[in-house]
Amino acid sequence: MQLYISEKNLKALLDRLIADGMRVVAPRMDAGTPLYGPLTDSAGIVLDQLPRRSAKEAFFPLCEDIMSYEKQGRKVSLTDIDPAGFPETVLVGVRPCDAAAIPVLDAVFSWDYKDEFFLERRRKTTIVGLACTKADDACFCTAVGLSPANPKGSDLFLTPLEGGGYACETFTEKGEALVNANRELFAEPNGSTALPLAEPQTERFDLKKVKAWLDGHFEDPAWDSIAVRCVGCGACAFLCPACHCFDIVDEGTEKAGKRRKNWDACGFWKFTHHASGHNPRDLQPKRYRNRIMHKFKYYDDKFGQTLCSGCGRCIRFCPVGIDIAAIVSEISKK
Amino acid sequence: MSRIGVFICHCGENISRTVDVERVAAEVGKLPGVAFATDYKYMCSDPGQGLLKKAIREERLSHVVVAACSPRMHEKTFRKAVESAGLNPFLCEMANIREHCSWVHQDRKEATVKAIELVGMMVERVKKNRVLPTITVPVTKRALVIGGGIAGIQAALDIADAGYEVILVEREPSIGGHMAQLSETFPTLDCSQCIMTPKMVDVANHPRIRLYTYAEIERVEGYIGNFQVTVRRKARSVIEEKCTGCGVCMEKCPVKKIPNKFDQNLGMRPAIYVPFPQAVPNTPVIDRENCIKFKTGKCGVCRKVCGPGAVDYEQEDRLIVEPVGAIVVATGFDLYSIEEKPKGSPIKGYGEFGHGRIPDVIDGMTFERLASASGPTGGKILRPSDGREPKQIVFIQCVGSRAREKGISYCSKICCMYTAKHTMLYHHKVHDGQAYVFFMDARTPGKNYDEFWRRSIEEEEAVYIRGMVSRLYQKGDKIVVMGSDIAVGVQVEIEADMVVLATAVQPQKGADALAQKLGISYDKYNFYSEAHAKLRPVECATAGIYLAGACQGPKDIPDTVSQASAAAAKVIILFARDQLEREPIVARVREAGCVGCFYCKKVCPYGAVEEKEIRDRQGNLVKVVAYVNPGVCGGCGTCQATCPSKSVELDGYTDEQIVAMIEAL
Amino acid sequence: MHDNPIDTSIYAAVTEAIQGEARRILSEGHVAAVVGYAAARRKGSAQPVVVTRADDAGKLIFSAACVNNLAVYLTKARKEIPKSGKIGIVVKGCDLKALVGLMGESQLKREELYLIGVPCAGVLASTIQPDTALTAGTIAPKCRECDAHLPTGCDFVPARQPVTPELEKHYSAEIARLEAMTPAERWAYWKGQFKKCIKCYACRQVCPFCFCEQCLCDRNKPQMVETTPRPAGNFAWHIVRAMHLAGRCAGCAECERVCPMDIPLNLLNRKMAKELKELYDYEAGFEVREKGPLATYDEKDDQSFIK
Amino acid sequence: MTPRNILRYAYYPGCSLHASAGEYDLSTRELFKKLNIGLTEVPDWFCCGATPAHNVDELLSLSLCAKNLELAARVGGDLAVACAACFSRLKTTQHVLSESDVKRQQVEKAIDAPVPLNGNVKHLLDILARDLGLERLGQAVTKPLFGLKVACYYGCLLTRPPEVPNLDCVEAPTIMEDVLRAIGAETVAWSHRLECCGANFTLSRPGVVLQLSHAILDSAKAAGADCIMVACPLCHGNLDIRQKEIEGVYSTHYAMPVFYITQLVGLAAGLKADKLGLDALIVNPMPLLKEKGLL
Amino acid sequence: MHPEKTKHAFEPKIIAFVCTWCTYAGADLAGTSRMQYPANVRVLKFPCTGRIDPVFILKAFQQGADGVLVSGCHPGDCHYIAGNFHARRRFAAFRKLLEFVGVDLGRLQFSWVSAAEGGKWVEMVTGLTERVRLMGPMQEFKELALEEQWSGAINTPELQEAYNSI
Repeated sequence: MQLYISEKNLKALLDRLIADGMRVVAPRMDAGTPLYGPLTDSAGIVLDQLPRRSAKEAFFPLCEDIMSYEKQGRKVSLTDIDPAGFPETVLVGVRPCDAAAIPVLDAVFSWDYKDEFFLERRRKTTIVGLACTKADDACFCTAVGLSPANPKGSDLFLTPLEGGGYACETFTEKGEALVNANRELFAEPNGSTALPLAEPQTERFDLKKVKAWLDGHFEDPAWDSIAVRCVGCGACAFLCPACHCFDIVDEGTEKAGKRRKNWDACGFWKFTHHASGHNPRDLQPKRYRNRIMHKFKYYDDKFGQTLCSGCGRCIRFCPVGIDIAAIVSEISKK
Repeated sequence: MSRIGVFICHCGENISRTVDVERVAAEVGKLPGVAFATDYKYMCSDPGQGLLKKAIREERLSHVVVAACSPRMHEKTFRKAVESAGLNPFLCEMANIREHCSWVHQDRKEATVKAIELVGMMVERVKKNRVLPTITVPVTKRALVIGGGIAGIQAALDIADAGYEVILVEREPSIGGHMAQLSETFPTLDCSQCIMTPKMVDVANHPRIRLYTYAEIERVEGYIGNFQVTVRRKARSVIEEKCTGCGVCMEKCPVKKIPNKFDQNLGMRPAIYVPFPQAVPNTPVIDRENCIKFKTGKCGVCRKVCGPGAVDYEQEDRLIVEPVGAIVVATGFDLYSIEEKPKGSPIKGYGEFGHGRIPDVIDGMTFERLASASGPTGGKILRPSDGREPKQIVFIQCVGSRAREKGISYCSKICCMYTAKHTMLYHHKVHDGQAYVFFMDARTPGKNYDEFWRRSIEEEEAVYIRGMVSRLYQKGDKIVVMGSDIAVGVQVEIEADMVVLATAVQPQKGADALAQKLGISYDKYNFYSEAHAKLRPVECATAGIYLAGACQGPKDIPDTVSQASAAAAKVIILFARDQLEREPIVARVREAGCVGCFYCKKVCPYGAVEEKEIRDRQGNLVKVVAYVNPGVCGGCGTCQATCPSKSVELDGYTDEQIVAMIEAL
Repeated sequence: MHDNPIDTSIYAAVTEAIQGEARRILSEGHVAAVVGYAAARRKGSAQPVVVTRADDAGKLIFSAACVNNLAVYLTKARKEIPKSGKIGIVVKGCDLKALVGLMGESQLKREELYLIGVPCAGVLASTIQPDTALTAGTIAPKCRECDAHLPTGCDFVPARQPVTPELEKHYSAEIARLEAMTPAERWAYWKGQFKKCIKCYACRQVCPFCFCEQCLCDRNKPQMVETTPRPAGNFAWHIVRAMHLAGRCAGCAECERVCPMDIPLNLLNRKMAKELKELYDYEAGFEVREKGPLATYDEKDDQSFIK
Repeated sequence: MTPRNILRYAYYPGCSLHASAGEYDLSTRELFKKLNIGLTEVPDWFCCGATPAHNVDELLSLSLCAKNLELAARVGGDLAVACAACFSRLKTTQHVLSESDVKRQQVEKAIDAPVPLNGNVKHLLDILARDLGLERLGQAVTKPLFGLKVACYYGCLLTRPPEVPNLDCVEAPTIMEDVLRAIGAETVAWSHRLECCGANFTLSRPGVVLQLSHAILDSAKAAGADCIMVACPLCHGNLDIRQKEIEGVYSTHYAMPVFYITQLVGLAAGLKADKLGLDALIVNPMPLLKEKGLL
Repeated sequence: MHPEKTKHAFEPKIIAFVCTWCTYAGADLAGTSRMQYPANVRVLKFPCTGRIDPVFILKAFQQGADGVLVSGCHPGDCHYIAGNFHARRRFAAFRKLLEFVGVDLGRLQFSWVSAAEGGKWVEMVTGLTERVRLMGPMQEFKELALEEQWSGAINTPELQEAYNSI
């Protein structure tokens, strides 16, 4: 279904959804930083820049409770968190790189263990994607086979048009349902041309060659020179739309507390630190190697997909300028 | 899972009157980990302790909380009881529901709720308590005594007589200190040298005392029972082992006119000298600053005349390391001088007395030397300026002492008595002379002291004028003393021939530097601080270091000797054991986490933190970490609060224990 | 006014000098390695690099994109760079203060370092594209109040004098603005900022003074600080962090630069520095001092806040 | 602070210098001109209240001085004071008001202006010995006072009470002797340098004054002094003007000239007698100065 | 016999961190002297104020304390020579930090209470309790503890209710 929606009507749509009790999540400014978050009205939406954190947190929160406990006398009562309580959500203004990563995550969260916390949110969320008209030299979606107009992962996809408004295309039933319920806000396509799309400057990686090299180079001096500068923070993993490692911690007191699921990052020293004190990934190069391996080899081995959508966040915000695009490009040339 | 036993004490009715103890026991019994909870009339009584021990055995208790009075009262009692029942004493904690609850609140409901919470906190705390083994440290049964005055001599003799070795270190060439300088002593007027010199000889002859004179403390390391003391033996230029003390060198020395400090610079001595004839050891020292040989390279007479060949111009300072288990500090005092003090000094001089520029204004110690039969005048009271006998003499008390505006607020304690003594000595020696004493108060607490003072007035005709002197000035060969007599309310002017100032008692110069070497604390005047003003007056806060004599505060001879013997007794008590036991509330370093920033070392008040190298199996240095010496650690925990990674933990007050209590709130 | 360019023309000569000196000390065997900056793929960008061969000295650069404080690589927490032998390091004046602090905290020895100081007119702010020109508007906030454009006490400093225009001070103004607020307003401000925190610990990992091998906040027995990136745990973390840096932080502002959530972390550090200066007349980073202000005391310290 | 190289002061002469001690004022102005030290007389200054006011009404005495301080602050620079009594009152006011907020508020209300508590109030001695410095003072000497034996008389106010003037050591000051040595004079060691001349009683109980001043003159003479030097018009009044009377009462003879410090320093700096008001002294100094070849 | 106690709508939770040698003993003295003070305070004993980590104060507020009292030996009286001097600096800095992040310092009291000052202990505890009572509960940390990231929030009615009840 191909339609047109004006900017005004898009906002009207969001306000209507909010009024109907739907949770509308979209990029907005949060204490000076563009972040996804629930809107209270359409006015706060920010569509001209890539949010700092990816859209994955709408399905895989950086922190969520999964169980609570309480002791009364000698009795301990446990309460599971029921995912049924998650609210129906429309996720708006998701860039192709963010949206494309979500179906990639489906694979791991519904593999041998079905993660209802992820899956229930997934079921209850409609994703409205948005094509990119701007890119910087950290963007590399095209290098991993995506593009600024790729609707992968979107239920409904918007493309900004010359003269304002958006071309609007539905890709799933959820997308169609959203349109149909608000059909009067949409019009037939008016024949305007799309705004020029962004042109990320990196060349396309030969992902087969990359994987082939990774297959044979678990041990390689290159890792040292790549990651000697890595300081071991979690910025890359936490900003990444596809990284999905988490840690489960119990927090609270002797009397009551919560079991919580938090984002984790393979760059952290503690990530593979054993109780014995031994750490198989004792230095940063081994940890960084895991990041590359996981994205371009292990995930491919297991699910046939690449765990990177080229959003460039890890490049922009690496404290020490580690550039995954440069590294993978280098590997692909080996 | 812990099996905690909780025992709630009624304390007769002291607790149960305000706190519903049964309810506390019932509520606390429900807490996770509590296996047994009960209340009892008097937990500290024999049956109460019996109940505790029985429950530990029968209920197989792992930890114990006693909710009763303040732990300051009975923690030791209950820990002992717990220990006798086979548990580690540090698995027992007390909740204070008396001083902190039942006695300070009246509302029964509120007090009961509070008591339940207080006990709950201790239950959570005790769960995190660990078994702490008692710490033992070996004891080196040798003592160091610093200072060879009467205090040091007494302490050294007492310790040595008890059978332990003593190292006695004295800065001057001879032991004897100030007491050796005195003429006669109050309140008996017996000759100081007569009672002092035998003790000095005892020291010299004692098989267990090793005497280092002309020596100073260079460095002190270690801790109670295990000190390593480095002593600097200054170059004497005379080999003690060879010298027979014949004195020929002193006779032949061409330099004769060096003011002798022992005689308050009134008498003269040669460049090679013993400070006074009865010196111990009777071995001369070459004063290198005044010796022609050292100044010009010519001379060398003393070496030529020395039969045994004891003179050694090449001798150098020697550093000797002595292991000791205890240290007695007996560095004594010095007299305040009225000279102009450097700008910015908290202690001021006396411009109104001419800053000490009038030659016949002398201090008490100089008067002692004048009065001493072995002194520079052979016991005659003569003016330093012209050698005439003073017919009018004025004594001024409290010069510097009790004078806040001069920077010293304390009473020097001995001046009232020695001034009374001086008036008597003066009257005995100058029959037609008149002594005046300006005084603020006469402080004479001591056996036979007031009688002595009264005698100086009633029998020896000293005129006591209550009031201070405002100014002194030289007028011709007289000294005009302007003062006030506040008893009569008139101004007084006396034209005196000599003025004697009872100047304040101060710690020895360099007392602060020595304290820093020893790691002991001192007050703003540099007097050393005792651990407790009343109950631990001879101990320092630093374990294993004891104080004797005027280095701790002004003292007369009897007090000094008493304290010296007390310090010796403390040392002997310490040496009576082969090992020291101490409460294991000490800090421990978790080496895995320590990065060696040594913040702990920087803040440790005890100097207990050392640097320790961690090496791998090949011997390569992995890192340098902190190590807390359990013998030295005082257990304050400042290190832990300061450590950024909490890699040092104070046993008994670990983060886990404290957080458990906070979380129990 | 914000477009006023800042003269970075000396950086080319500085680059050349760094290369020459690095080549010399590597080839003469003075040092085992030189930690410096090298150009990276993105236009105008730079990243830390470790050069061990004299032939590679040509890789070293200095530009307005050389934002990192390389001192972090010399701490014991960073085991990636072997600490055997003498190490050369390229330092800006601000970075040098951190090295000075680390020496005072027994983490580094001066004699094991070869310091190549950089005359610096300023570097770019964190959110600015690396190829942007340095102007009054794009300069990093810390550079606005820099008092160490020319590092002192280095083994080598290229003889160039940076031109440094007077800029409006950022942190002092921000501190004053916050101090003028009510406690409730300040709380709301910091809550808004800390709420964003994702506990990526980039702030900790780049901080030269967070050299603990095991951070207090990583411990769970007891858990002193909630590790979860919820507002409560975030608040606690940032308070503990600021407290641990009080009296040590000399303001390299790396924490703030790397924060992907734009939390003004250096503001806390500067506030603490200001307070310690007022209370104890202490400023970090100027000389190697054995004891920082919180590792020592004076009997006459202010205690007006204690009853 | 006045910069060290260019010395400029606000100048508070005080009542005496405009009356009985005109020669002190004259010699001060001439000397400072000679030494290139700027003096700007405080416009509208009035009496500091010494010596009776502070014994009668504390608030009044503080307010008088506070107002003068406030007037002086408008001129700017440190305040130069010649009279020891004015100096003492002005310094005491600063001290008292900085110690007590209550009194400060009362005084500020009374004079309707803030009191400048931090402004430096300096006695001429301080300016000569420290601000100008003994070295530069020495360089300004063209006619050293060789052979003149002077008894330096401080009186009671220049150094007392201990916490207020901070001019020199309370009990054993040397600043006057330092200045005199710098200009070549000899100083004698004597006992009554710091005794009171009795100025407070000069009108009410002249007998006391005679007794005290007699002791001072006696002591100076016994110490072998040719003359006395003072830095206070009140002391001068008692020692110089009353000298004849004392000689009469105590049947003795001194003929001991009493100079102001500025007169002696001015003499050494080459100023003529008429510029120093030497003729205004009651005990004629000319025979002495002629004898020593200083004219 | 016992005077009727005023009932208050809000009873603050006060935590006191005290050293064992001076303030704990001072509090004991208040007890042996049968002085009276509000029952809101819970005392945690430390060997020395030097052992008191600022994190404990933070933790206390996070665990629901409405006011915190830190008290030790007077300067110069420290049983451990200098622990309280170190603590004094540490807390001078820490309170400035808390103030800067918006904690009202009225809730945090530091004092020196010696073993002889039972009366002063009572004064400190009573003063802080009354002051905090007027200030009301320490909402800031309590709210913070309940706040979730938006993405982790759930809206089951039961949980909402449970949260509201806390």
